[in-house]
Amino acid sequence: MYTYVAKRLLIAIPTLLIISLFVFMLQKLLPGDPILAMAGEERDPVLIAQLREQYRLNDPVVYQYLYWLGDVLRGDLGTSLRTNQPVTELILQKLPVTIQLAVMAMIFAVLIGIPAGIIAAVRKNTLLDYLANLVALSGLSIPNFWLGIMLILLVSVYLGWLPASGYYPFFADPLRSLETMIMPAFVLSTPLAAMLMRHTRSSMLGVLRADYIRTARAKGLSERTVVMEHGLRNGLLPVITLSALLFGDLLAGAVLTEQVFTIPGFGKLIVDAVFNRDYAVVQGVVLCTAVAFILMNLIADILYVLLNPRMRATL
Amino acid sequence: MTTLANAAIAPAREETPGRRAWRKFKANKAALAGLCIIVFFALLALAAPILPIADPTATSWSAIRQPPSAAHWLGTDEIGRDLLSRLIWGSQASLAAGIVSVAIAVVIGVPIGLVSGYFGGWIDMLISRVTEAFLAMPFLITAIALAAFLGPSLSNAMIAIGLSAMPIFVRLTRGQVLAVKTEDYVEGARSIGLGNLMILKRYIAPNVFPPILVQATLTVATAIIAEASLSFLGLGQQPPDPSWGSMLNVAKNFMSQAPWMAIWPGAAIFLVVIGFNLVGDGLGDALDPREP
Amino acid sequence: MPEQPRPHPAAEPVLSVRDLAVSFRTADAWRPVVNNVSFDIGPRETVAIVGESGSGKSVTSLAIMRLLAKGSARIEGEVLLNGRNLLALSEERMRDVRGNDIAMIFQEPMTSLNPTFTIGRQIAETLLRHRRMSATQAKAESIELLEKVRIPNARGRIKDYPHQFSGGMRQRVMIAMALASKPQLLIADEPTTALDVTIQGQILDLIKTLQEEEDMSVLFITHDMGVVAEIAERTLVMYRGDVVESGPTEDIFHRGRQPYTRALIEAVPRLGSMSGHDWPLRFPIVDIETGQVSAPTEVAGTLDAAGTPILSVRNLVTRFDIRSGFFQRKTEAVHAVENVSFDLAQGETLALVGESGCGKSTTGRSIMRLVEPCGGEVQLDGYDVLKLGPGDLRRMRRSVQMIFQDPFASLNPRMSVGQAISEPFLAHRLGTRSQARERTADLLERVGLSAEMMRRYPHEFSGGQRQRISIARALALEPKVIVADESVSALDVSIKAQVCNLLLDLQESLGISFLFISHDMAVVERVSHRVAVMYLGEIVEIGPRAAVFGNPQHAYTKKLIAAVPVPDPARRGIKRNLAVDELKNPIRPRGYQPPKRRYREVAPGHFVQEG
Amino acid sequence: AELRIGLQDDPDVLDPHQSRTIAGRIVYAGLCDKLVDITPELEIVPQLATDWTWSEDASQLVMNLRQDVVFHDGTPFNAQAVVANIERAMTMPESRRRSELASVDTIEATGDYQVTFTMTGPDASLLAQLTDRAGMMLSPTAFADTGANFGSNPVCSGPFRFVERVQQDRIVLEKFDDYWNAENIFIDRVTYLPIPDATVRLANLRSGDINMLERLAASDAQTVKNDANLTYAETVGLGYQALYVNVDNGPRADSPMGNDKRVRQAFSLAIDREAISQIVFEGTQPAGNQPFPPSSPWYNAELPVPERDVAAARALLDEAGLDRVAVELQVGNIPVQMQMAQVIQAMVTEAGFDLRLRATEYATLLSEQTAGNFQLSRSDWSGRIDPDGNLHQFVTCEGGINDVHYCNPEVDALLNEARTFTDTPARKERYDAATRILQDDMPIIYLGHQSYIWAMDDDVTGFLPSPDGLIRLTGVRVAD
Ligand SMILES: Nc1ncnc2c1ncn2[C@@H]1O[C@H](COP(=O)(O)OP(=O)(O)OP(=O)(O)O)[C@@H](O)[C@H]1O
Ligand SMILES: Nc1ncnc2c1ncn2[C@@H]1O[C@H](COP(=O)(O)OP(=O)(O)OP(=O)(O)O)[C@@H](O)[C@H]1O
Ligand SMILES: [Mg+2]
Ligand SMILES: [Mg+2]
Repeated sequence: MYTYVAKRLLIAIPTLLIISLFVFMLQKLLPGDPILAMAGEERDPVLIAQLREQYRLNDPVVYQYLYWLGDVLRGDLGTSLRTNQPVTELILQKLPVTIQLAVMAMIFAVLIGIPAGIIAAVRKNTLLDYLANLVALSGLSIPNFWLGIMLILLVSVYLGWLPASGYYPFFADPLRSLETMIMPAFVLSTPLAAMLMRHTRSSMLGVLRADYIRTARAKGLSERTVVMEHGLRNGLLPVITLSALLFGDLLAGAVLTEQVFTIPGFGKLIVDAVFNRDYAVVQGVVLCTAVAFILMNLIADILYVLLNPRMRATL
Repeated sequence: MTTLANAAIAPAREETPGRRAWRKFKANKAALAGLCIIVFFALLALAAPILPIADPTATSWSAIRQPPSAAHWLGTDEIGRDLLSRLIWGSQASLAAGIVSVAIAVVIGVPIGLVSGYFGGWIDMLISRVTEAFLAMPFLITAIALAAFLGPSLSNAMIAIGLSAMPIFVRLTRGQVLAVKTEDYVEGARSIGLGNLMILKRYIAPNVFPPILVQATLTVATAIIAEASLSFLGLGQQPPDPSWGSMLNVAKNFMSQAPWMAIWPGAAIFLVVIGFNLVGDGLGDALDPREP
Repeated sequence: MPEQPRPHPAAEPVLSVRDLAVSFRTADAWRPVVNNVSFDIGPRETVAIVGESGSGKSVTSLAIMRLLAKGSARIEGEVLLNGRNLLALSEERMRDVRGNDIAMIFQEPMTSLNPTFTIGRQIAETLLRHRRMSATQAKAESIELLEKVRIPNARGRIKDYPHQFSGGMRQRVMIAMALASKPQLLIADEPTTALDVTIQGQILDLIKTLQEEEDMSVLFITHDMGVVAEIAERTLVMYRGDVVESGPTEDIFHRGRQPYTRALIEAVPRLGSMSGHDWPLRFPIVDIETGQVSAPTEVAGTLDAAGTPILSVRNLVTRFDIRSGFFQRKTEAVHAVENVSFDLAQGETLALVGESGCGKSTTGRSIMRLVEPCGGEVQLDGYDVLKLGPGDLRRMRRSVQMIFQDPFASLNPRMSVGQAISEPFLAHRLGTRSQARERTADLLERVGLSAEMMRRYPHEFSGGQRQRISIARALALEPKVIVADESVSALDVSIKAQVCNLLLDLQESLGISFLFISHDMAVVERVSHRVAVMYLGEIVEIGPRAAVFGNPQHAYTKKLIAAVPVPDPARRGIKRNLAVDELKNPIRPRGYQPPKRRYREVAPGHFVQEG
Repeated sequence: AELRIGLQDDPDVLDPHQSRTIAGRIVYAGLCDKLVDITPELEIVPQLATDWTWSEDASQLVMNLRQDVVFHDGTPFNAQAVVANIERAMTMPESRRRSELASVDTIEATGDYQVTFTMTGPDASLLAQLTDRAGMMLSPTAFADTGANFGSNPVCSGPFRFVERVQQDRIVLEKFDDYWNAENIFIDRVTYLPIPDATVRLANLRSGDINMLERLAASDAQTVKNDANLTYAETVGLGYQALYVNVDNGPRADSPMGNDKRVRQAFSLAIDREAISQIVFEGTQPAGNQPFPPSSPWYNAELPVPERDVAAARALLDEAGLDRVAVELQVGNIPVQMQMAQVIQAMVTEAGFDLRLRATEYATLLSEQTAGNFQLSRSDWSGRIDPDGNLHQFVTCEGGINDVHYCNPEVDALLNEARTFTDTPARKERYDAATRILQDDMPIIYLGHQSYIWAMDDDVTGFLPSPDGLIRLTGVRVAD
């Protein structure tokens, strides 16, 4: 087990190096001069020259990359060009928000997508199946901002049940924090729920045909036990890997939802940073989400192996 | 002695695999409905130039953000253009974005996944690491960077979306290949002297595709919406030409004043997504000889 | 169907099936699959249902348990358990019957256990469900049950998962699970078909013993008349959904009236029936309509023992590394094939026998270089096989072909059989597509199928037909050698006979040499010229068929021969008392040097390993 | 009482010498006092300075300071502090105020509470510069301490002091009890919440989560006006909306638009500015044709906003010998900008222009514009209080942001001259003359002027809209 984890972490190093290269190249790929965007309306030439020097933009690209990598390895992600705040601090500030949002969204997605997938599989080609599909796919195709704004208008403005937007730190006031997070997490979860539903359905359809399901029925177990225990444990295996991928997307991909609900998370941070060409922030945050993503995948793989005794020997 | 052997078999059905799949597909009402939806929108897209509809870019200062009416069946947008016409013309860009990007993702991703899973070793190591790195990058960031790199145009946006969606197909395919390649029939294929290419093409590929089909039909939705994000960044369909995604983007600002602006393109995306998923399910069943 | 006298007129039957009929929904109509099946099972009685594949045996048993999908299957008639009609029960009540009054064991031990639950949990589940035990009680009881089915170290193993058990042990776990609630009736649906003979012997012994201990009735489903003779008091013969004959097993065996029954019985290979025959002998074939038995003919004159052998194997070694530890160092190796040498002459059949995991398949696969051997030499039709480059290797494969153990798994499910058979022909560029089609049609005819079946898919054929398709595919390249890896083991008797006959026909007409891999001694005796016995990767005895069977020298050879079921009802109740040992694994630490082996020549050409 | 204000963006670094966003300036209105302030009528009035005098030639400025002011950290405010601040703004490498103070040669403390600015040449616009960030006074102790990191904990002398900031979430200020004008401050706490989505910002106001918002979407103006529970406030800003025509910046200037002023005039004539104001901005943003809004004293009334005249435009094109003119317009990808661009596109098409739109995001637009990689570029200028700030650097040959590379010595002469006057009529004369020339050469096609729109719930009273778009909190009350 420990060696497995250690080995996986070792393998992650080349991945991280590739990611660092990607992240760095972003700066070179995107058009637009970061310094101009920073210099302000007047674009003072002295300031511009000074900024170029300060951010080593006059050095050859390779050196820029190596400098940056060296700093990163020393734990220094640089400072935001826009706010002068150290990127590490920025990340620590937003990480709890992002994680809370992602975890809650994932919980919603799992709570909606997996049962829907199971029902659709158990009742394949019945009205219930079509209905589950319809609802799930609408979750995928209704744009997040639309759903978000509709919910705000309905739940906050007309009904006054939940605050319209904003964020409250979880540990300061858990209840209030959850309250503000319910709507965004739900909105964020809808496309994930759809994907989980579709993949759960497809996987369960395969599993329910398996011999051991018949064995379980022959033991006189209730249909519930048969499907929910014998079927689900096996049917969920492929879904675990997928969930990790989706969770990874959540960390950085919640831009529109964060914007609509004004949640200070990673998604908006990254996109704002991209628009402002605040590369230190882009690089730092993407690197951070990449690490989180790799960790999630590791956890998913371990979970997969734990739930799949045939693989346990590899631990 | 053949009397015994023929005892337990179903009545002979003699038809080519293609015709057989089509027959099964036709019998599947849901799949057929899905196909009708897609064909309907595809026809709309193709017929847009000859349909008796308004010019999708013609503005009318006197008819701004009007609700549906006899003159404008679906209403008008923020500068008085006919939404019906824009919806129809927009289907060109949106369907293309959905289909072409997914096609790119599949056509590139699946073979890479096949090679990675089948050959293993350092090729697999390399591909897996790069794929993982790609996956770890936020989808939109990758798409933006690629689109910016390739230059702004609808076709480049499709390439960018396709490439960004590709890694997940690599990963999915690889996982499936690992399972399929231990099957006896793969060894059987080797034993009759087939080369790796043939084995990959004829024995592995057809048996890995069901989850890929599911993912592909889901990705159609992601791609249509991603096109909107890119066009919003000036990297996709350029104004004033419409796409459903960019129509939605604009509608976002008029959610309370002109809700219909969001509803039509939203509904169109929804229908197309449903269509593709139904067709995907039907196709999966129809192509599987084991399904009756 | 004539009414049969009951063997225990005094006792009320435990299960009484009356006019059971089952049909399945097809696209447009209900297709009847089982018609008017009626029978009784008395207390402590064992009733067997036999019949070829697809005759409706499983469907009958599933109908009794009401395990057929509701929407797609229709069940008519009556199933009375102690007088209570199961077909009229609510689903809720029926669940109380399943696993409690009636328990069931299935054919596929490999897939019938849930791979993600410990076996302890899977057994306890029944106890918790039907016997309302506490978790600790259930655990204790599970251990007891595992001990009852002779699982060594039961206490330690309840936390293990199915994949950690061998096939035979899994089947024993299934039995333990079935016994958990002390059912009145055990339905065993081909519980041994997938297992090798020695294990099959153990399982049959076990069921007999447990039946005595637990006072249960058994409904035993099989297609193997040898097994029927060993276990059943009464027998039903099913053919295409109908019970064509039923009665006490002795009657069926000795006085069977239906030609079909006779065909089944004739097809059973009997060990020792070959004494006096010098050459392989075809199985007798019974015409089902008339009941006429065609006299089996010998396959003479194929053997060209004098010429250079077509295949010559010297000191073949194949090992699989087991890696472990952080750096995946090779720490151990499976010595799957160790120092194996033999020759195969033109037109000869050499049988390779041995229990599961002893390295038979690996030997065959090494010869074809489907796995890379670690050492040795293989000369095949002039090729130095182990030294070929990729291109030559592919050409070499025209000379040697393989028929796989599991015909279903070895055919691509998404490829029509026509495509599958013409594939090698086209891959080696032997002709155009239309030539390939002609040839495929020809091959199908030759293996006893019809050319119209070309467009069908593997799952649309019966097991025997699939095996013929595999054979047709192997023949497509006109190979000189065919490695037949357990190619008849999974087939039911009548089909097994047909396939064997087919192989013999082909040998006679084409002069093909066979490396016939099997654990079924009776079949081996019938079809082979020479026999090699493998044990833990090594050949322990090799020699002419008559010598090995007539005068077995090695202890292991003797054990194999003893495990073969004897199709004689008179021997029912006799147990073999086979040791219930686990399969040994030829896993050795890295750097292990196998001992030098010496062989003693017992008779001309008959060698046995010493030591 | 607490006032919660919804901002459109998250301010950048909270150091007046480094910052460059409107959102930042709004926060400074609560946090930092300036030497001088402006009234809604754009009159310059005392704040930290009590009075000032210009030298004859507008090259020296003497200011007297308030004596009852302390910074939030207790540091007293005096001439030394002003000197330190101005020098910081002029010399700190990260400073973005350098160009605003470019004309200052030296600053000296000529008394405990008096400072003297000496200029390199005449520059009457300096006073106006000091009404904004260049004139904001930060605690010298604080910035001596934190240097360029001042923004993470800004210390000024305004009515509120800094409490905390969470990026993209909120900035919290608290009433400063030692404020010199504390009796006119009626709020205890201000929270600025960046809520980028206009619809959501309004929803928050309506659900009571905030009390006030800035930059209401024009499309929501009517809704707010109709809502009895909400108050609407609007004022025309100092800046302008314009199309920049590349006349001489690199090879892309070589186009009919770049080469021939008649084509530019035709383009301008083809645009219905009033219609744009109505369609895109619901009339909230007035049409315009000059760098100053028609309501401004600097507006040249002899050149009123022209009516659309397609025939005249056509005639001009014919005169130039052109049938149809193909031209590309780069425009920011903000929806409103896109909407405006598409409206323009529709309008000029009728006059014979084939206008292609290229949507880019702002960072790209900026660098393309600087690099001359554009034919027409659409961007806004936020505006300066002094007219010089809206004109000089854009059209003078050496102008710092003259991206179109327009160069006309006559205009240079007029605009430089205007700087030397401190009295309005004399300056206006120069500006009028320059405007006339620019209207003819038309390197920049002015379209209209931004307005600032606020919405607040009826708990908020006493708010005075100001053309610089700031939210001044003096006198504002929030009912509990
Ligand atoms: N679920 C089903 N739907 C339709 N037809 C079925 C189904 N299950 C079985 N059949 C058909 O019913 C017939 C009897 O099948 P059954 O499984 O009882 O055979 P069997 O005698 O058990 O054969 P085997 O020895 O191969 O197990 C076969 O023709 C089979 O194709
Ligand atoms: N690819 C492989 N990697 C590791 N071990 C293997 C591999 N293939 C076979 N083995 C091991 O080699 C030994 C011999 O296997 P083989 O398949 O040759 O047995 P067999 O005699 O054909 O048995 P069966 O009758 O069950 O088919 C077994 O212990 C098996 O576990
Ligand atoms: Mg069966
Ligand atoms: Mg084998």
